[in-house]
Amino acid sequence: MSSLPLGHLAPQIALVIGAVATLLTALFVSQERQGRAAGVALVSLAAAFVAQVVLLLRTEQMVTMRGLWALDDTTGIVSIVVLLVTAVVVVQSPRWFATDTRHGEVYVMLLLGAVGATVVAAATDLNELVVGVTLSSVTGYVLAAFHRDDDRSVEAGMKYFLIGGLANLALLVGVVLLFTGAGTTQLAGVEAGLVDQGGWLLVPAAVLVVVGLAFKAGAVPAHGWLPDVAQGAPAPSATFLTVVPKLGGFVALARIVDVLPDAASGWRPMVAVLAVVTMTLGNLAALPQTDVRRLLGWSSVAQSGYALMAVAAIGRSEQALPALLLFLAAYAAGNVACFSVVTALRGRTDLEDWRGLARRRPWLATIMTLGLLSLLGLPPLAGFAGKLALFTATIDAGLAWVAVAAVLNTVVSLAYYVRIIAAMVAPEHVPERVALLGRAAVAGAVAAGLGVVAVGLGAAAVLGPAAGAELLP
Amino acid sequence: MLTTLVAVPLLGAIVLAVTPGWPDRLVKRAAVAVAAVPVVLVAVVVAGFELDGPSFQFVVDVDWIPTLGVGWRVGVDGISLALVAVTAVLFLAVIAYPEDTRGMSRQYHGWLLFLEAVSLGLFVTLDLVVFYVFFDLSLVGMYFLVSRWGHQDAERAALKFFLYTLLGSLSLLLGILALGLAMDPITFDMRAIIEAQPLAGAAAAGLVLLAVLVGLGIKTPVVPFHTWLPAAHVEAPATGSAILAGVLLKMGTYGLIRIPLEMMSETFQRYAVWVAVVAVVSILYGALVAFGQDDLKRRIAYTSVNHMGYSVLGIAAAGGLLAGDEAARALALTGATVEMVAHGLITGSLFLLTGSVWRRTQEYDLDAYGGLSSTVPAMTTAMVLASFASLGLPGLIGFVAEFQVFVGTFAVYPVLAAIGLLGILVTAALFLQLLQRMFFGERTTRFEDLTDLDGTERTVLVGLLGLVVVLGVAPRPMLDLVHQATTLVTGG
Amino acid sequence: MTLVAVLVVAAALIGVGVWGVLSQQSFVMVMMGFELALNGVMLAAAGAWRFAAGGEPKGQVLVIVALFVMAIEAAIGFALVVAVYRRRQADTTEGIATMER
Amino acid sequence: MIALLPLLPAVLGVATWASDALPSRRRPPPSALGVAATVGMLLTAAIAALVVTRDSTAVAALGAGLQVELALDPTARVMALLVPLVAAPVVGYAAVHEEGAGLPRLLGMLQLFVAAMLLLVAAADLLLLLVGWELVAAASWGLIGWEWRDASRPARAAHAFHATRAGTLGLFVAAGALFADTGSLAFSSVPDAGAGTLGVVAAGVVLAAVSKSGQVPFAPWLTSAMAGPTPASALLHSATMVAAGAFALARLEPLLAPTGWFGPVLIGIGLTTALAGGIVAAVRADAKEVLAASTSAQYGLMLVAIGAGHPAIAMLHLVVHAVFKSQLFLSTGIAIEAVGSRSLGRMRLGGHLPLAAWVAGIGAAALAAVPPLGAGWTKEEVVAAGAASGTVVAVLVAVAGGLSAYYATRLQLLAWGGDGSGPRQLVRRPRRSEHAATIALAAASLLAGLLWVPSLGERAITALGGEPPTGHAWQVVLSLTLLALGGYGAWVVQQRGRIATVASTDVGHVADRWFGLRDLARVAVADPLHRSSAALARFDDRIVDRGVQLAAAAAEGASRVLRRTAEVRVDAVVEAVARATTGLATIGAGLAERGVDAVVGGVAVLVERAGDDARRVQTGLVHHQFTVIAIGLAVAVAAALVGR
Repeated sequence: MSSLPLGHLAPQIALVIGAVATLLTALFVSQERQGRAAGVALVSLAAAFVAQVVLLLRTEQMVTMRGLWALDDTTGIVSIVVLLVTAVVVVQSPRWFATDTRHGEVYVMLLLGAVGATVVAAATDLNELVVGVTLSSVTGYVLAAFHRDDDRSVEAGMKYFLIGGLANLALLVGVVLLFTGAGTTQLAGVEAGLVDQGGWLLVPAAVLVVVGLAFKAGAVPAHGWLPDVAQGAPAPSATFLTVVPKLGGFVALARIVDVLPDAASGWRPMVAVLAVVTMTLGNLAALPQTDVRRLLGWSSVAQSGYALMAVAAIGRSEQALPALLLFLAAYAAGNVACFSVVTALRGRTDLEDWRGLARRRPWLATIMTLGLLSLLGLPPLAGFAGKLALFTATIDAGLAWVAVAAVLNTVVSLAYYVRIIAAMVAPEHVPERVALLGRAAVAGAVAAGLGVVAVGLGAAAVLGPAAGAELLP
Repeated sequence: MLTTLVAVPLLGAIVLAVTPGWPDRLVKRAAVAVAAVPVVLVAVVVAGFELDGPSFQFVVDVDWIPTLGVGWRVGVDGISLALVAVTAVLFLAVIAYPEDTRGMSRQYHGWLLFLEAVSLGLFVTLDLVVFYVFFDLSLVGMYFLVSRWGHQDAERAALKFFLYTLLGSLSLLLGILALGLAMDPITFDMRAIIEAQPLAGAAAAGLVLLAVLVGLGIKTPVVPFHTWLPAAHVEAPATGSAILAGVLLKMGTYGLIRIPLEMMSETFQRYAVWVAVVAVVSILYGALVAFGQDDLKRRIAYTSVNHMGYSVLGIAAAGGLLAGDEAARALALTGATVEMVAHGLITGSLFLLTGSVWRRTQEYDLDAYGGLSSTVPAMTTAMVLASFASLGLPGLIGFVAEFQVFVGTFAVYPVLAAIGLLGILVTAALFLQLLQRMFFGERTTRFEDLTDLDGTERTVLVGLLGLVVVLGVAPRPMLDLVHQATTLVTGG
Repeated sequence: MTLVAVLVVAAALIGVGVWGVLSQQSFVMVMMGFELALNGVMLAAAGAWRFAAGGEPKGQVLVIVALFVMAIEAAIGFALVVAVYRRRQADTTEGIATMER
Repeated sequence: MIALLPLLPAVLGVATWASDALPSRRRPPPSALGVAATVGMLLTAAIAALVVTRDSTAVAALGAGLQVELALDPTARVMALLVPLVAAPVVGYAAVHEEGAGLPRLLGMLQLFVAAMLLLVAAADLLLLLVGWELVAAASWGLIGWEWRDASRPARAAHAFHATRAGTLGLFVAAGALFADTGSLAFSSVPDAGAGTLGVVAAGVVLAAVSKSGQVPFAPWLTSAMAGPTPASALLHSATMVAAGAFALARLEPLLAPTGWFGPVLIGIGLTTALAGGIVAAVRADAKEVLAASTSAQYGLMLVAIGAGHPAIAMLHLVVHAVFKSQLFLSTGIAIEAVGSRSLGRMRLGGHLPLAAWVAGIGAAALAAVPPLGAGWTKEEVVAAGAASGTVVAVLVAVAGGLSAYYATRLQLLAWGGDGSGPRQLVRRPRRSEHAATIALAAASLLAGLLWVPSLGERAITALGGEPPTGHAWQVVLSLTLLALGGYGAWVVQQRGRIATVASTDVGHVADRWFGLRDLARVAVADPLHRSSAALARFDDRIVDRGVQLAAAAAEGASRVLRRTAEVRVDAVVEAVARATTGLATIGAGLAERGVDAVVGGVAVLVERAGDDARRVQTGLVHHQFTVIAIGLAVAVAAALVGR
């Protein structure tokens, strides 16, 4: 028994300490100074970021913490994305929550949520996975319902909670089944322990675990919370919740299915089917939406479907993991760009209110357009690089039919993404004045917009390490 | 060199996008100046091009996404160089041509320059993924151009165009990925793929070819994938139509040469005859439907289907055999390429002319006109010349192309070539009738006081139609340039 | 006492709980369903630890984790119920369907 | 050197035309233009003479493995000299005859016309032949439609262009076949071609030539070409457009004869046209159209000679025909201007214009092939040539000769008859230069009479690379008898005052309309083309696009359904699907109407239905999510079990 190398958890530790500090700040500063908590949170995020980068560059990939923690580049990349997204949200939050009493706790929840996501992503032990999932879920419920005196906010939180409850239950049952079959909760052991197991156990176990994590990933069948949260939750929370939990969820999903015997458990076709259903449902449901935030919510359901393609290709194509990571990064950039613009526009959400926006707020309109086109997958933006890698991996894994479905879905999705763009550039009618949420919020949006372009052009920078990334154990 | 060719208009577009407050005339001047640069660069490249040199010249190769074998690879052979040249020229003409910019001169010229960068990039790149990137971006540029500066129902037409062609380009993407994945290690370098012919004899080769053909067929377009074309053309601003017909359609046929013909020659050869049949159908169908149109712009739009049909027919003939008849197949391919150049110049001029007509009369219905040639002699002369060029009169570039296509195809598919010939009969009929209805006969009182082409319009049209005549009378330099590539492609 | 017997009981508990979740309309009853099902999960985990995993300590951890999840969800759940009720006097799922468009 | 042959008139033509663009005060007067044009044509003739004597040729690589060649064989030499020599008086005449704004355009196009023809003549390969062929057609389009303000003229110009372009397709096919077989387009490579290829080439050339030379079934375009100004018609019928067909056949006959069917086919077509054209000419009431029909007939005789293996004779007939036909057109032009109408019924100008009448008489006599005019001799030679391939041919040719005698006499009597039944006074008296032009040409056809001198005639034929046919006395007797009969018949009818100035009888009507050939062209080609194109256009709008629109509609409908199912209790799913199908059904039912409406209609149905449904499903939302999760689990299990 070697001593625990705490250094490997430096980012998470930094975040937790930061959360405590933020909480104390929020407790002791006056209502109008709550914004300062954001500063504290940012500091801890920065510290965690530095630590994470160092870990990514300096240490070789391994399973640490006595088999609990995957210190591989997969964890590193995802954690970095999580930290960046959280930072943007934190930057945008102060003005938005200014009216809520004691909103300093928002930052605590954000930080802990980020920790939860990274734990989910790094978990190589089913127990730890459940802990991480619970942590990120619980913080999520709070963030969604934070506007305690707003119908939609609490409603979104409640729905999120109820669906999450059932999904986590499914996950737990699945975990127990796996434990029953394999006799251990360590993924490495699970792989070894399940070889002699028959289908009677494997199939339900695989199904339950996948469906349980589908809740985190925002995929069918546990996708129902996404549109409501996107529409009802406070805009910054929506930004956070539509992205960060997903990042962890998909990596965890990849880690688990990777150790499941795919022939016996049939998880690959299952995931493929879920992928197709998810993207189709998301796109078709998004088509007729007239509420921009809800539309984006459905679109992020569809995006989960695309990401599942990579999961389905895990183990069949060495392109799959890099594709997943690149696509997640691209999705994060695009989605955050869109939501941060919505936030910067004080949550303007009815499509009618977006008509002629390009004349009044050309820069925000441009960022929104970039974000949407990136989600659509148009070159040279992030989304294109992501989809390119995805299609490559899927075809490489012999799942060409999924790729074809994705293509058709992309065409459908164009219809609603363009509706927003068309509304913004509509020449005839120009709104008299468009209120903004202050410089910080705009800055956040701009950062996200740059991210969209950077990930697209610098796809190599993401794919480079991603290609070397391993999926431990 | 080629990279600057792409970069200059792109930078121009960006500058125009981020610098508000310029007066419109200054914006126009700047745009024209920027658009003139590629023309000069192309001239330099043509001058430095060695006819007996390697297939691709002026090659630059930089990695972009090395793990996927994607890189910024540029280079030109005779075929692409010809297309690059016509693209540069046409964009200069279009940007210089007057158009109602609805008070958004900056954005309008910005998008045009963006489109120019994209089109040039597509023709010079040697990387399939980058090819696809530009293929897609061309849609974006054209979407904004049509939806913001188009006519009444532009929004819908633009969306239809975008949806339809995006479907095409994505289906193309699947094919491209299959090609790249078949390489080991995975790469999208055109030269490598042409060298390796990765899918030769593979089981899925047929499906891949189908995906690629559908993608390119929608863009070209060939019957029955052409239905987006008339809608887009009718609603687009005239300059947009000129670009759409003059440059964007060529992306389809150019891709047809690069990917199926060069990279999957063995598979393509098996199905070439069907491609040829589709081409002949497009030729006749396009001509007949065009003849049935009473709307000036729709009529010209459908002739594009007909002319692209010639090009596709030539390409199919070139790929129809793996060996034998090299001379004839090279001739057919040269013809197909020249047809692209010719169609670019001719249809570009025709659409610009329709723009001049529209700005003066807001009327596309042919029956509304008549006897114009007394009021607008210059416009008449230009229209007559362009029409005769389009119906393939010898001494004009259109004939050079069509003659080579048919004579070359005859060696491979004599019957199809003979049937396709009927197309040039219908084209003649529809253009002569067009001239007759607009410019001859009784003069309609409605357009008594029509003003003739102004100085700019004259200069631009003289430039374009001048090329049509010069290249028609003395095609040798162009033919030698194109032939350098086509002989290599057809193994002649 | 065999693994099967334990699992059967656990399955029964889970089934009852899920049935409650699906059938009941009141938040509180739905949450009770969760709790019940989680009890089943814990029982199954314990049984698996004892019979299948041969006393592997991680089994105990799993039981504790389930307990922890149960507790946290109950806490946050009731907080939300209170919030919803304060805001709109709704204590059943029918009450929260304003956003569905 | 030889390149100058087409180049010079082309440059002159462009220059003349361009003078139209000059400001009015700096614009040269018509007379100057006319003189310049005439001189230009004579210069061209001089160059032609030089080329012929020097026997210069030129070869140029066109790139892409194609090369073009200019060279003159004996046949072409004659044409090269003939074209500019005939053109010279015609352009001079045009300058004074057609005053008005468009004159520079007219003269310019006439010279371009000549240039195109000379290119065609000098061509030594199919590509250049094709180029010249099309350019000639284009020039004639411009000339026939010269007076574009009258809408009918551009239409007739288009008729001519289409008719001849249909033939041009033949040249395309010929070129394609030759290149596919021998890899070259030069005439010289035809002998290397296989039998099959040779057949295709021959067929293509024949098709092209027949259409160009106004033979059956393409003949009617010639008469509609009469819409053009008189000088244009004169040139078009004598030495340029129409001549191209016969010339091409004559030049290629040695190469194509081996097919075997080449000769008989030409004889057949030629005789048919000679007789049919003769009858048409005999009943037409429009002076110019009489001449047009006679042109078809005369070219029919040339085809017979070529088919019989005597291209040399055909060329000689072409030459003399060019001379007298151009003169006849110019004379008729004088008559038309004098009475301001083209109808033969209103002329009878002998009293007013005796000189013109006499000059026209010479032309008419030549048309009737009266000895001792050159035309007479060449016709006799044609008869003799025809006899070689069958007595019946000779007889029919003789009959055709009789017909020509009839219509020539009829024309002369009606147009220039001496009795006082003519108009009171003339609309416009002819100018001196117009007389000069006609007289010059008439003198030329008189001069051609020298061909009757045996040694000269024989030498002419041998000079053209042919050998004289062996004629028999009976042929001469027969044809001269028929000739006399024809002329006398016309005279008699006229004496009885029953000579038709309008087609009176039914036969007349039928003949007047080219025996229904023109209607045939309309019914069989033009109308179907228009109808099918219109129908296709509708089809394209309504049906082809339908697939896309339906797909769009389906996606839209499905989206609404699925949006419900995502948030609806399960039984609602069933209803929703049902609704979707009904919705799509209504769209399908809307196939007749425009697709847009269909989409809107279908969507409308769905929206409305979905609306009240939305109210019904507001209850227990979260439970729908639970249900969805349960369904999802089931689906997942199924997928897993099926997939593994």
